[in-house]
Amino acid sequence: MLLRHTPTEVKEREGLTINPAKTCQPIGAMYAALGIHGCLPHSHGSQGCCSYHRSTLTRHYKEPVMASTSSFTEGASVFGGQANLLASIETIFSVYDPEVIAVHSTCLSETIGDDLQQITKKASDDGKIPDGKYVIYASTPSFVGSHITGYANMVTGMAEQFAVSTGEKTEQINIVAGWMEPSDMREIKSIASLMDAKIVLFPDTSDVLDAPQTGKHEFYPKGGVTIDQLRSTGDSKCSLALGCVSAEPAAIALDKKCKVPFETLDMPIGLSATDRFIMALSKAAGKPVPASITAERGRVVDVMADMEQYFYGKKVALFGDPDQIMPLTEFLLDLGMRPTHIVSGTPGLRFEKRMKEILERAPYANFRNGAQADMFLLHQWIKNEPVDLLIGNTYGKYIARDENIPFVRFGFPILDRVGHSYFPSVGYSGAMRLIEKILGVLMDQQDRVALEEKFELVM
Amino acid sequence: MLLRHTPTEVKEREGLTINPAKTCQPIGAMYAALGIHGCLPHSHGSQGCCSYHRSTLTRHYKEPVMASTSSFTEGASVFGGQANLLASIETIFSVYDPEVIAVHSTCLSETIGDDLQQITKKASDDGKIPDGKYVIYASTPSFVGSHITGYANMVTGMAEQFAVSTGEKTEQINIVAGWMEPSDMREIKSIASLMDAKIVLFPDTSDVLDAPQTGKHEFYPKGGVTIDQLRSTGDSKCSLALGCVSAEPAAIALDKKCKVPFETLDMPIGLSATDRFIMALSKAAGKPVPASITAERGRVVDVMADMEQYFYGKKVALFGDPDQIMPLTEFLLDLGMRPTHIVSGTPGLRFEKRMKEILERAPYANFRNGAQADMFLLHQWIKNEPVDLLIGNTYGKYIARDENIPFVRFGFPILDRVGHSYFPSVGYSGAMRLIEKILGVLMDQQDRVALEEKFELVM
Amino acid sequence: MEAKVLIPDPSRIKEELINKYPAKVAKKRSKSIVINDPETVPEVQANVRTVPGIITQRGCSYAGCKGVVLGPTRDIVNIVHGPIGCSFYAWLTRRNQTRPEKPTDENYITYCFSTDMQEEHVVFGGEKKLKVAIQEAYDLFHPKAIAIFSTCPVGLIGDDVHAASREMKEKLGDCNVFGFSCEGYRGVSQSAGHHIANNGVFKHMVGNNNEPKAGKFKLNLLGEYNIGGDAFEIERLFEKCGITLVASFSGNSTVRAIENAHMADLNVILCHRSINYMGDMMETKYGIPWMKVNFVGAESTSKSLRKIAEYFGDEELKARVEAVIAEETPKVQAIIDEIRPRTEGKTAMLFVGGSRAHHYQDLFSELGMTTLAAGYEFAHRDDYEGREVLPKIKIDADSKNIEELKVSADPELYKPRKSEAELEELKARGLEINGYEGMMKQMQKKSLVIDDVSHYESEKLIELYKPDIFCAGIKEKYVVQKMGVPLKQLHSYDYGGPYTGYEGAVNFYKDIDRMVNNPVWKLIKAPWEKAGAESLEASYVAS
Amino acid sequence: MEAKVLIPDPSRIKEELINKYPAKVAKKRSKSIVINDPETVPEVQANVRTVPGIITQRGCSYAGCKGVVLGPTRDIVNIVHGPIGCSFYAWLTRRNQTRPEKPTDENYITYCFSTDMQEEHVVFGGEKKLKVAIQEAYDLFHPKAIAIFSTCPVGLIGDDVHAASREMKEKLGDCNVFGFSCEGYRGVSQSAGHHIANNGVFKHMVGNNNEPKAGKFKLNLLGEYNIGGDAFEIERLFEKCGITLVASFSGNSTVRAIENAHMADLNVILCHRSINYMGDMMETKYGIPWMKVNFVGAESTSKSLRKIAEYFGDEELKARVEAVIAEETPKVQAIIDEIRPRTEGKTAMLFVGGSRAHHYQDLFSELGMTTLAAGYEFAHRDDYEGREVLPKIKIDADSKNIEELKVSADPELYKPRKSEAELEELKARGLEINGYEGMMKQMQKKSLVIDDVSHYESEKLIELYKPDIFCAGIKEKYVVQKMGVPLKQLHSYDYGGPYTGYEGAVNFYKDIDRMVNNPVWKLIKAPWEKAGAESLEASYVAS
Repeated sequence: MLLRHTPTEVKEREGLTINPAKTCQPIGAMYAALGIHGCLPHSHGSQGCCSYHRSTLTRHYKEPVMASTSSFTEGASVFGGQANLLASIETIFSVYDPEVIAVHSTCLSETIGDDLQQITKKASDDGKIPDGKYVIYASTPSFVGSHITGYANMVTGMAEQFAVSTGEKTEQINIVAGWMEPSDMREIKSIASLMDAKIVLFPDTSDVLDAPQTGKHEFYPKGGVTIDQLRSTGDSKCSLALGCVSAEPAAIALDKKCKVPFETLDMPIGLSATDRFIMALSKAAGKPVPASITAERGRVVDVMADMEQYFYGKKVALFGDPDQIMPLTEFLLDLGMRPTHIVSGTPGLRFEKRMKEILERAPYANFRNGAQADMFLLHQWIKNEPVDLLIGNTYGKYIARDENIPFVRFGFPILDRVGHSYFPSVGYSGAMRLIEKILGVLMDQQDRVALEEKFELVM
Repeated sequence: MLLRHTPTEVKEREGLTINPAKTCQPIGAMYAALGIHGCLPHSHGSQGCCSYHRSTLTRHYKEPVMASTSSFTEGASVFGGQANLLASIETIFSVYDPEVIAVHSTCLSETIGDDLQQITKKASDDGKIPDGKYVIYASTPSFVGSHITGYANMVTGMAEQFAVSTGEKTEQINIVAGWMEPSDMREIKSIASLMDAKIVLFPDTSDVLDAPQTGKHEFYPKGGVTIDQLRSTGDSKCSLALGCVSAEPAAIALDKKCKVPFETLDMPIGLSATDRFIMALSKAAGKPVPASITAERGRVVDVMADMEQYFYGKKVALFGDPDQIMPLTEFLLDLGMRPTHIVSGTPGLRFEKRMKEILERAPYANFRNGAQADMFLLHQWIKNEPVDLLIGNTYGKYIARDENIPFVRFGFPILDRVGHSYFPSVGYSGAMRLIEKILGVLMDQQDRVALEEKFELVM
Repeated sequence: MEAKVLIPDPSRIKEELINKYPAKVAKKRSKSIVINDPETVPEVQANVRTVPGIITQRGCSYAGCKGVVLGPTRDIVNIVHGPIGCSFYAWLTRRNQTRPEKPTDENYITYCFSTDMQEEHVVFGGEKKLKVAIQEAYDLFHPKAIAIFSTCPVGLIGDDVHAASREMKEKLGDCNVFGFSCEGYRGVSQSAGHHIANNGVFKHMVGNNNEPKAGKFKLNLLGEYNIGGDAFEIERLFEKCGITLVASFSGNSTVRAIENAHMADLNVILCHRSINYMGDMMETKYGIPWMKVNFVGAESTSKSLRKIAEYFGDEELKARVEAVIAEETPKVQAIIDEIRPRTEGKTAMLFVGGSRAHHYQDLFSELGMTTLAAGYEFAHRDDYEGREVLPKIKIDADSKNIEELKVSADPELYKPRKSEAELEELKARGLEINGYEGMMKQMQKKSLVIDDVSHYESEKLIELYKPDIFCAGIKEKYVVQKMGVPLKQLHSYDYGGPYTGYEGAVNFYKDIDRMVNNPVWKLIKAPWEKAGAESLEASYVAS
Repeated sequence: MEAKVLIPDPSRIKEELINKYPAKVAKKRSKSIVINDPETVPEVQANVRTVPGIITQRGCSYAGCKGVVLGPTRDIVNIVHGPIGCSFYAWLTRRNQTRPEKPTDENYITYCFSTDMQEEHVVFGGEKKLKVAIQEAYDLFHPKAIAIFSTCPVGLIGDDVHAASREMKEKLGDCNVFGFSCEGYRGVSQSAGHHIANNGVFKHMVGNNNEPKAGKFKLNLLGEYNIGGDAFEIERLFEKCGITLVASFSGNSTVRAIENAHMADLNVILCHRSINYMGDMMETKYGIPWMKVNFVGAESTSKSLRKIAEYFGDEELKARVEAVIAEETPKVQAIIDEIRPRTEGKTAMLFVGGSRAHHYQDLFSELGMTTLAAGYEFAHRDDYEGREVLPKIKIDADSKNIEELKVSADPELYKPRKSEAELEELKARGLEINGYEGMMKQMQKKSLVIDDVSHYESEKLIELYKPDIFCAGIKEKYVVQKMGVPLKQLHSYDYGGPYTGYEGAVNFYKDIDRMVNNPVWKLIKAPWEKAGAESLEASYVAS
């Protein structure tokens, strides 16, 4: 047993988090910043943060993840990090020549009270920011929220610091991407294009974190939302925020700053959430839903109907990030499954409220988020009420192996398989992929444990 | 052991085929015919053939497979099937109202010597074929070749019986689809559209055998190549035949009948075969390869490079149909794998010759096709030299379980999983999917058999 | 049985079903579409040719012979003589489960054997290849029995599989080799193949093993093919009751068991259509009476167990059967009580097989569901109307071609298990010995009975009746589901089961509950396709 | 060592590496980029701050302390005191394998423990939460030891983890609780964390267990973290040779073993950088000499085993070591003979860690490959230039902040294992006792030595040298591979290994062969991107 010390009996903890279902803000900010074209994320803290975040993102994407650090030492920690950040800005523009540096803070710089707004203003005043180049920032203290919070904060920073309202509204629709894969962002754009909806998607890590092998390392790959696009978001007719936790704050910021009205939607994972997204996009764009999208939806429902017996009543444990867990839970219910145990380390009332709505269809479900809502607790719940399927990031493999549970990797980070960054989980195509994956592991398990006389050819 | 009686020692057989790696012609003809819009395939034989073919296709696609039968009884078998076919044509047009009936023969009607050309001519002469409606036919004796032969024969029939040369060549390129999935055909069309190449693809089972759930059964779903399109193939500037076994005969027929020059390519499965297809299509269309295709290719190579260690040197056993096996073998070699045992029940010199070329890079490989090249032999080979991976249709699961070999379902029929008809195996997207699938099963196996201290988080 | 739902006027519906057909076809079909009256039991045209061109559910004689009857027995090497397809399609697709006693016991159920006939054999004859194949199979496996199945070309080119089998049987010495002339064109459906199979099994196997079988209450299970493990559940109940199963025809069975079948004292028949020949022949030759039973449905199971106990007339057995019923039924009732509120009043249609369309009505009835229409794929009139109609059935050309074995009492082995008087007494007590009353007497008035339903008729029926569930086979499954109606496969059970006995009943209840109440059926329409979908123009209010 | 490949003019290259930097940065970096001369060994600026904004490979003190040194020991509950991230990122990512003797033995290596510090704790202090966490960990697991690791905010807000640990140790009674002030900002890299970890382990663990250890030749393995199972292979060889491993620091190790380490008679150091402090302190306190060894590379392994035997001076041991070498090396040679023709003449670069960039050069050399450039991520000058340079190293502000333990001979346990004379004799016989000659003396002339290489410099180096393989870590892996050059991870081994000893050498040879000769590198360019791709217009000839 890989997790041999996890007892079945659940005791409330207050001090200790074990096997967390979250990580810290800055990595989210770094990921979001990579979704701006020509951007170098910068970690204002000690070297370790940057190194850890780059490593984790690299393992998940198997792609270059470029980011710099203020390389705090003890001196900087005592006297403040301004000098380090100013020096960083200078070095970065001369050596790496980005369009924009996206600075995020860390628990270190937050604890000592560095004011990023003031420092970047000083950098600008001191002429350290070349003409036509930008430094944006987000405050992302590791001791608040989770990696999802950091993502939301950096995306909000993009909106706040770039969006400009010229007073002339355009036909453009902002789509604020919640934390999703490059493949998902590509799919969102593809759906909008099919619908002939003029959108700007931000951030956008497609063609950044799924760059082709060309024999050349493109320091700034072709993808990412451009600064011009970000500026134009202030004139857009509306925003659709895909995720009430990771995307909505940026939409609110745009509304506040530039009076861009917004609608918040669940991330379009699974059938119903995608339905709502398609409807909302169609309405926002004033364009009918094209037949090809309706047909794609119909193919998903077709498989759901044809394979319903394999889903129905199966108990599922899942863990991960709010904007993914919410629509996924709903999708499991649409599939006739029983989402039985759910944890997410990310705190938040908005999240809790929405989960409560969704779980009205699953009054039996255990759900907890925030403090001590960790994988240790999830594992204990599973020991108390076994499940047929586990869904979550790579760390779930330890529970899956110990408890012999079919396991679908979903969420962040996925460190031991490829595919997530290339094949979308959002939209109807993503729903089909989820169906294939879930069916695959359930059927593999059936094939594995079947008695010889019960081994099925046709399924 | 599910196949407990299979001995390790290989003895040559001459009379008995055990666990075949092929089936018979008519099912291929039925499948091909479903790729014409508004077509009802008709099986000229006893009811069992039609029932078996519909059942097998239905299990593979989990979709309606409509086809009719001449319902031979003993009388018809003795006195000839003309009356049955004439009656069928009459009934079909009045009850099912197709645009075209595509008749294929069976071992029964072939043995008694029914002449489909003559009978359909008689039906026409007798006024049993309504105006603007068609009856086409293909001779598909079950005792010659395999299901692949039947497919090729029906596709050839389409070309021969529909194509018209007006004398004015168009910019259109014919793409003759070898036996592939609806998802694959969709992908071929999508590639051509990206390249702005004007093509007609035939047959085309997309939007036929992957129809959406709409609450209504469309007897003739929206997809399929139209008769007008088929007629127009005679004026096309060239044909690209995707598969020297299942597609080339139709291209040859077009060349013969309408002087449409052709090029035969491997089915675009895997990197190198897709490269050649893209090059050939680009040249034929006179259009450059768009950057998006180059980038998609680059993403495939990227994953191949990043994950090379998991492929390299792994031994693979595979079985299936020639036009899929050939490029797949080449792809395995490109991945650094060792295609070790290969069988296909389909005979043919063209196939053997091309395999010989491909296997120059794998002089160690066991390959056999045609008579007694069955899964029993493959299993025996595996017992003699174990492999790390098995690729083939659903029937491979018995070997996979007995020998504990990771198993990727590929080919026809796949009776126990979904996905093949929705996600392509062709093109770069298909290559990515194959990579994900192969890696997935290899890594699952690694995770399963790893000692606890060797259980990897990152892979 | 009382109508739970209002059934539409069936005569109008019948009209709709046939009015698109050419006149000749309509006339023919109208005889196979009957409005039921359980009192009068109208005649149903059955076991006649399907109209060419009609999309039918039916298969062929080979399918009935090899696929249905011979396939399930685990230790026969079944070689299909013909082109590859026939053997390929029958390879493991029928879910005949089998459980050898020891892991090393013979079990060829996972294998597919074919002579893979090529053009040269069609031209020059395939007997030689067949004999080589038999020899190779023998050399590889040394099986107890090898059976040869003829596919369409075999009969036409004149290969004599029987002669070849005899020759090889002689040559091999310790292996029973026998052939079947079950070419696909024989008869009008699988039914011909059943008959041919019964004849062959009776001729070549039954009676070969005279070893006495221990046990007080010995019977054979006829027409139970152990699809989805059905036979396992019946075996479980027999064992609990102290009933000895001599041979099963042919699910989870062996050559030795079938050869020993004549040592039983009763044949119970499940699938009347496929195996009643065997019951009759064994009665004639060995004096073993047969009884129709039904282990599909909890009530039917109890009834069938009681009938068996009644037949043997042993008080201890009767008591044990009652104890088993008392033990098993409360669990079933608990599930029914939970599920029935969700299924009550719903409707079903069954068009499948040769017995299942009848048996499964019991399960639906237990769920409070009404059968609106039903019919068989390959049945004869007796399956609809009851065996009393047998003398009235006209033998047509297609039936005449199927051999009718001349069976007479075995000079040594014939031993009537019950005297004429005993049989009369049993009948008087309600035991239908050697009889079957058919489906229609148990179906409600005005329900539709349709033989060999066509695809067109199925679609129309669904359109007109909107049933909550439709039962048929794999070819119909996705067609019907496209219409938003769940289809339960009653050949393969949708890869579920078992559905026999008490455990099977529970499985079935749960499956039907799941199917008719699945959330997916409410998701078919996209929101933008629904009436009242909001207008496209959204209005946003800035905060 | 002779140059196998022509090395480009390094001075021009050095120029290229720094000419894009701002002047101050260029000046600083130029001191860390050195053209090697193994004879004169030029000075390398090392262990200095990374320029802010530079993309560096380096991590932090916490990573060195918790991640590298303490992480691998299986039965310590390592609680990270701070926000969640630090603990999350160090969770299982270093592949420190461990194999408990019994399946029920303590093993927390798969767990991640954190106090998950929130804003309120940053504002009001986190000691209370820490103590609750320690109590909860104790209640759940009853471990032998709990270690506390401070992350950045902890020092700044003034939480005293040492006081909290002492208090809880006292309270719990049977659990050793101790803390580390390894905040991420301490020092300039992981190196600070190693030192802090060594101090803590020495203070709180070593010497706690005076149980005598059986065995004639007892040693500790210092600086072997069992990544990919490296320690398993060394353990295998020790066992074969009859050498007793008292404690491993810290791969595949336990609390009890480390507490017992002072009972050994020799410390062998693998990773000089991370653990040499421990060697020195144990020598001073207990009189145990240390020796640098290297088990990476087949020849180095043989040499290291011989050195150990030489140290103990026992003829039987020497003979056994020779026998093991004689048994192991032919298998290795056979593989080398097969592979070397495919790797001979190829080139490598290594920029990684604090010892690996040195050790792995031996393996490349065995493959006939030349190291063009190498450098460490967090080393000090002695790792480059040899320990003789130690007195000359200036202590800067960053180093001064790391506690230097005052160690003196233990009044009871100090026992010099070798007399001064014996040590001198061993040195005279070539055993470098308490010494390490560094990397540069073993690298060829004109090769480049670069400390703390930056991303920019790496890319330039690849551009200019086009090496056949590049060795670094995960952050560099895909960057370098995007350039069409395979990158071998020498932290995680690309999830392969072990690479120590003889079996490890074979693993490495095969992996490098696979990487440099993989067909994929030839597939990078699409056919239409290749020079001479045919023109777009095709011409077809009708048949």
